[in-house]
Amino acid sequence: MKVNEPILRVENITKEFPGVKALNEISLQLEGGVATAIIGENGAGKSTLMKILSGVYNIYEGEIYYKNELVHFQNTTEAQQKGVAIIHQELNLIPNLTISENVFLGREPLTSLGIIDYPLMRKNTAKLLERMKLQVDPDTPIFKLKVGEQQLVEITKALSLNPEVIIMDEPTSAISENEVEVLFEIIKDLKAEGKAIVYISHKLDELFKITEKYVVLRDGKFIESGEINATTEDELIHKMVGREIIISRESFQCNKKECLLSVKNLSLKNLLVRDNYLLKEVNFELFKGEVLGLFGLMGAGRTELMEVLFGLYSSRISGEVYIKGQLHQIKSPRDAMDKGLALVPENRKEDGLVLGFNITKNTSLTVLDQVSSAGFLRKKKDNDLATKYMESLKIKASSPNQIVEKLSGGNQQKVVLAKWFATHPEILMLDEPTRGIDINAKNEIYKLVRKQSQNGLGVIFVSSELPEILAVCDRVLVMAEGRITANIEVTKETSENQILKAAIPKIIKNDNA
Amino acid sequence: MITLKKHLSYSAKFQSLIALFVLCLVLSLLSENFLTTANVWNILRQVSVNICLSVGMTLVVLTAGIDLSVGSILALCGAVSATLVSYGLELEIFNLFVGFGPLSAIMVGIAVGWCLGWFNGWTITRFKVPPFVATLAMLTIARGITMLWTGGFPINNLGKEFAYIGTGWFLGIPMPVWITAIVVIIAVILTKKTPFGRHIYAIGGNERAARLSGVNIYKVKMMVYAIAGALAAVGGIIVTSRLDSAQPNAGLTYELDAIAAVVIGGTSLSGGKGSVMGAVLGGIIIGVLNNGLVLLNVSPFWQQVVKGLVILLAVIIDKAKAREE
Amino acid sequence: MITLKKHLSYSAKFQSLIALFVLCLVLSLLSENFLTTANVWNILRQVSVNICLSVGMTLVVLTAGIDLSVGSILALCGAVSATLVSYGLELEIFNLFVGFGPLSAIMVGIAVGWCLGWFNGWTITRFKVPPFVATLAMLTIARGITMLWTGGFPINNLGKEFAYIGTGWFLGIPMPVWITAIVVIIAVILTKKTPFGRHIYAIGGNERAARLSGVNIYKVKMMVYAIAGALAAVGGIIVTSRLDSAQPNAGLTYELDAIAAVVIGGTSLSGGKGSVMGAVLGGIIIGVLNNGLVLLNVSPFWQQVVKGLVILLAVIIDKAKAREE
Amino acid sequence: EGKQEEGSKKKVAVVVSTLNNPWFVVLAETAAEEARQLGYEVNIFDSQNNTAVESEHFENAIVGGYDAILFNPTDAEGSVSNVVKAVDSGLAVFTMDREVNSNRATSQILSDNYAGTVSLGKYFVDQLNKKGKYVELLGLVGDNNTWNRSEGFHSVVDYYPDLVMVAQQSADFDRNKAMQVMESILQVHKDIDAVFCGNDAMAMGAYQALKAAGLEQQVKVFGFDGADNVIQAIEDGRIAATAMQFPKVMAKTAAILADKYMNGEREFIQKLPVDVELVHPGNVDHYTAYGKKK
Ligand SMILES: Nc1ncnc2c1ncn2[C@@H]1O[C@H](COP(=O)(O)OP(=O)(O)OP(=O)(O)O)[C@@H](O)[C@H]1O
Ligand SMILES: Nc1ncnc2c1ncn2[C@@H]1O[C@H](COP(=O)(O)OP(=O)(O)OP(=O)(O)O)[C@@H](O)[C@H]1O
Ligand SMILES: [Mg+2]
Ligand SMILES: [Mg+2]
Repeated sequence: MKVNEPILRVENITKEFPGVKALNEISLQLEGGVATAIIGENGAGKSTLMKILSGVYNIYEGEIYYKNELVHFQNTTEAQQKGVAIIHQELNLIPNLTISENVFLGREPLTSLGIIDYPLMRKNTAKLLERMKLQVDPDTPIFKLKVGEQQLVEITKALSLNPEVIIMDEPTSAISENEVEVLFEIIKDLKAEGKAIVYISHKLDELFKITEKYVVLRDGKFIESGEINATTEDELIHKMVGREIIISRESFQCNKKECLLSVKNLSLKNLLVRDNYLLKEVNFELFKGEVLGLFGLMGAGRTELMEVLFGLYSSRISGEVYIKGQLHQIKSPRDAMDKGLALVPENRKEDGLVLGFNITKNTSLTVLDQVSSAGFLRKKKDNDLATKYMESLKIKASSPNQIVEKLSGGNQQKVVLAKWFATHPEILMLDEPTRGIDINAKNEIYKLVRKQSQNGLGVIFVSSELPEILAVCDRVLVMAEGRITANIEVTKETSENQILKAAIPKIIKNDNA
Repeated sequence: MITLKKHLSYSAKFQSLIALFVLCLVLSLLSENFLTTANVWNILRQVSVNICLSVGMTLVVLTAGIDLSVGSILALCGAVSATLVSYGLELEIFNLFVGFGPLSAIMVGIAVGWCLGWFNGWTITRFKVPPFVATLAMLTIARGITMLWTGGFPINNLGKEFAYIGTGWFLGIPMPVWITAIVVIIAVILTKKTPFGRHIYAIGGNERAARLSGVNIYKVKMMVYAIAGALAAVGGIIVTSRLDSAQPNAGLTYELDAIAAVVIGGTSLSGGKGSVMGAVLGGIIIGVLNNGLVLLNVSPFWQQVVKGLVILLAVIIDKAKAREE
Repeated sequence: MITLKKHLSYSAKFQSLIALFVLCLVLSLLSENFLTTANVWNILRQVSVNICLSVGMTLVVLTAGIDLSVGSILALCGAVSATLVSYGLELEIFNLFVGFGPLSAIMVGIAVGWCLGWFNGWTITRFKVPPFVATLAMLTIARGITMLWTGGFPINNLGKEFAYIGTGWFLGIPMPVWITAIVVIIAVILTKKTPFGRHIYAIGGNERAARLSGVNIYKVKMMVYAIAGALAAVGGIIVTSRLDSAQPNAGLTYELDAIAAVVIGGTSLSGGKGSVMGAVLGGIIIGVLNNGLVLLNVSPFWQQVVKGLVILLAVIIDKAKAREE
Repeated sequence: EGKQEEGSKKKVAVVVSTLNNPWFVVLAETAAEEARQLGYEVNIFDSQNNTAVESEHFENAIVGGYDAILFNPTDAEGSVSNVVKAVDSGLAVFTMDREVNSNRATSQILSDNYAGTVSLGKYFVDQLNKKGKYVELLGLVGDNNTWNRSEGFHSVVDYYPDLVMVAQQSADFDRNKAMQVMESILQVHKDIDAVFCGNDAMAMGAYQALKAAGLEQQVKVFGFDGADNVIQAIEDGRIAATAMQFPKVMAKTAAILADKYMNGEREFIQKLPVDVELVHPGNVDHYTAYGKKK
């Protein structure tokens, strides 16, 4: 049933940015009814290539043929009209506009009076959301949605163009299992309709589920391509990284003597709904040298829990937090830091980084006293700190002075990690730390986390990916609807279902609050 | 939940309503002359000009821009219309004389405003000049041209018809109020119901995203500044007609009042958030305040102090209200 | 590579250098009196006040704020120092009289400026009042208080020592220039070399991230507005001392000049990007322009037009320059 | 007479073109004070040199139930509509200092800026012995008093070809601006003999600049208004001369006429000129700030 004629053909694409050759003589072709996986490490050039294909960058060398016709998209609109749609790696939504307004932005349906036909727009959006199995009102403003929900809206928006070529740049980085399933269903449909799909993800297992072909990029160069089921995960990793790496869970024992953190009956009011709680009577303990996993479906309340512990919403909480045995009121992030806490937030662009700063300034922002003496900043100390972490975390950038906005998604995430490792915390809270990070870097982070924990660091590791939970954690807490629903010791025998079961909310509510 | 969200954004939109209400309540208790129909019309007539400017300013601010030139454009366009209506236009080169009726003179005035605003938009989009600088430059330039045009002297005796715009009544409502009402209604529809309007919000909310969604940022911005200019001209014509005289230094520092109205109305200067109605309320608050302080016979020096404090208070109340929800 | 980046950020920081250079070149060709030492000191003396304000404004703008109250604070603090130095302070209640020497009077003036600025910061951080509104309120309030304090009359005959600050020379350099130079140097070190400065940029760049990185946003903001207030006071004292008289209407619309200097200097009003040196250059550009137009005896009518056009041109050149790199 | 029992007090509004200049503060406050003396409830309105603001004040005054307006107009023509509005709604309007080109005003107490500058111009000419270079500092370019004064001055001075105006700049009636403009002008013309300023604030500013340049002896400074520190300055020879208008006299007269009106009188002289007197070292001891010594 597959119609294997190339819809889009790319020849010798080269793209340079000041200081980096992001793409170097890349050629590939996309066939209808086929999902092609583009894989590569952070900074390999995947997003850049996709931005060229979708008209975001219109300055490049090389040719693009759309259905054997030479094209050079000047802007995204041209690409869309041709039939190339992209789901960007970073969200591109207008916070204060509603879902339907965002989905149809720039293509609003009009009534005979020349004003927007809201009923129609709403109806169409609702249909699309239906297809995405996303139960929210089309009139909800975007800023009220969680990261995951926003990602789904992005996908909806791309589909609403019903394009011939659909580029998905890490669409699953922010959404959890069941949404992924929905997405895969949709991709299958699209393939059946003979559309060409580009699928970028660092979650290799997904590629084997949903794609037929793969293309490997490394340092902006084309490495090789082929049939996905003619290869294995390890081979792919090898091709991406250029060397062997083994992801193994060596068994480790942390002796639960010293209790670093103990939370008693912690509750958090919901601002938006009277006597509704985002967190309800949360109780748990974190021990010295322990890596505590925190699993849950999207919207379980994990981020809120982390943020509360880090001193946000201090006015809306009840319950006690004991750090090393004594009771503490944590009023602000500063407070939390002084007490040895660190939080790598879920949303690196909004909460993690000052995008206009370079790597150096972002890294030292948490520890300016460390890099200054006599009250004055010391440039050398500042740079050394950054360079040190760029090496240890393998951050790919032209120099410590590179503006983080210009870094690839994954490298940005590493900078966030760097600035928190720099504070030498006793309790490290990681909210989805491996989101958008390549397999190699993930492994680095796992190793780092383990190493730090061996030296007595207590880690809370929030993740929506069971494999990595099982890979790094000694123990896993499962959350659903703001409650802790399970507390499971991780051993060789621990099964994914066991954890998943606890994560499923008891009563499936239809509103998202 | 959904209704709640609606409610939230609603009360956010009409933030300053409470403040206004409280203000009026207090004033009507303190002075029996405040809540008279005469005074209500009086206030509305007085705020009409500022509201015209504020509406234009809202559009600009929603795109995360700013327009400091409205005051000067107001003066220039007022002067142009006045000259045309009272002297007509003389083109030496073709030794040709063109007479103007009030309406055509007004049209020209508004056209001039549109063009000046368009020029603002052009420098801002074409040369990436920060709106603050571009419009600040226009502030000086337009004022200078006004001086050159008028030689520093007012232009007077503009005739009955022209005066009607500013001083006349229609169906028991003052003309300026009519004009402003129409402007506001159009602006509300424009911002809330048309793609153009949504694009304004989109640009202010996330310019990059708007561009990637295929919004023609340049066109929208040009339009917005042009409209602001045209509305400034409308204001200028109202002022001129009310005084039956075009003052070369009319509209000095009006830009501040206009921006104040916009911000008090809950529109954020970083763009994307806010509404035309908000600006209207903001404008009315300022007008009511000015009027009230006079009725209460507060001495001019104290007036400034009180005015500042009240505005501060008004906004604080709103914020508190907004937060508690 | 790195050198290139350095070069870029450098030329970005000193954007307006080219514009200034061109301007000076043209003027020195048009008037032989322009490039004389006398006139250079003259220009520097004249821009000193605006630069004091601009430096404070830069800090505020870097945090994505704005301060409209500097002009009024300038007037009030000038008046306060002047009264103290010429009349001293009389406290009826304790029937007690305190005399002030110039220095102590100045100290008090600056302290007042600091407190007013601190109040701005307080309303902005504590009550989440938008900076524009908070400082606009302060603009009216401080002006009102000045009028009440002086009764609308200037305060004259402030004595030799006090006059020295504004009119004296030290090591062949005018005092106002010394003062401004010191202010600028401190500000540069503060912004570039201290954690506080880094925090200012961080807040402007991404407030949430800064907060989550343990930056005490409130403290930093309060400080910034307080500093702006104190520097306004310094400006006020310079003006007062130069005129040997405190004018109740001093500093009207100075806030616009200050912001203009900041923005022409390449600092973005959305915060996080820019530099003190930029503002200094911006201030000098404006000063040179004013001076040049008078030297060339351009008619007052044309001056405004020319001024506007030149500023526009200056920024356009920079932008073009910046883009091509 | 003019005394009413509390509560039913009649109300008088003092609408003044600006309070950013001490001269007008005196005008406004004297008028207000006098009216209070006569037993009226008084309020001062500041038009901020803006005729639109002025018309708002008039509307508010009409609504606020005032009975008379002591009025210092922002503009001879622009203020006409305001006067008419007020008179039509039964208020009495007495203008002070500046004229309104309308016969509807109840009475106008005027000081003739033009005539004042003419006499000042004459004095200027023979102080310079009909020859020399001078600089003129104008007031606000958009203000018609600026031009009245300038024209009055030039109507005399321009008859003398040897009196050359080397620079004419605006300093917005502002002391600081005047100083800065003067400083810059002195960069080009160090050899001037005199400066004519549109008001006393600018005169003092110009003097400050000359002093800084060490030219205060050589250059004669002429002002206009009769502000206190200028009278002082003329006494100790820093300023050459100024034209004294009599704000206090005008204000008092206006208040008294208003009181007459309240007590039923309706016949008033349309225009009541209060002439502007030249103040120079020769006669300065007869004068004090804003008026004559008693
Ligand atoms: N606008 C830009 N200016 C300068 N360099 C850039 C810019 N955008 C990307 N780069 C550089 O180009 C290279 C490729 O970036 P790209 O975002 O395509 O990587 P990626 O494959 O998408 O990585 P990730 O998997 O982390 O998203 C990186 O080295 C990045 O630093
Ligand atoms: N601004 C908001 N508007 C509406 N609901 C919200 C908002 N913020 C949080 N919530 C609700 O609070 C709960 C917790 O959300 P949160 O994102 O912390 O969960 P999470 O497990 O961290 O999800 P994710 O896996 O996306 O991080 C969810 O039910 C979410 O819908
Ligand atoms: Mg990418
Ligand atoms: Mg989360």
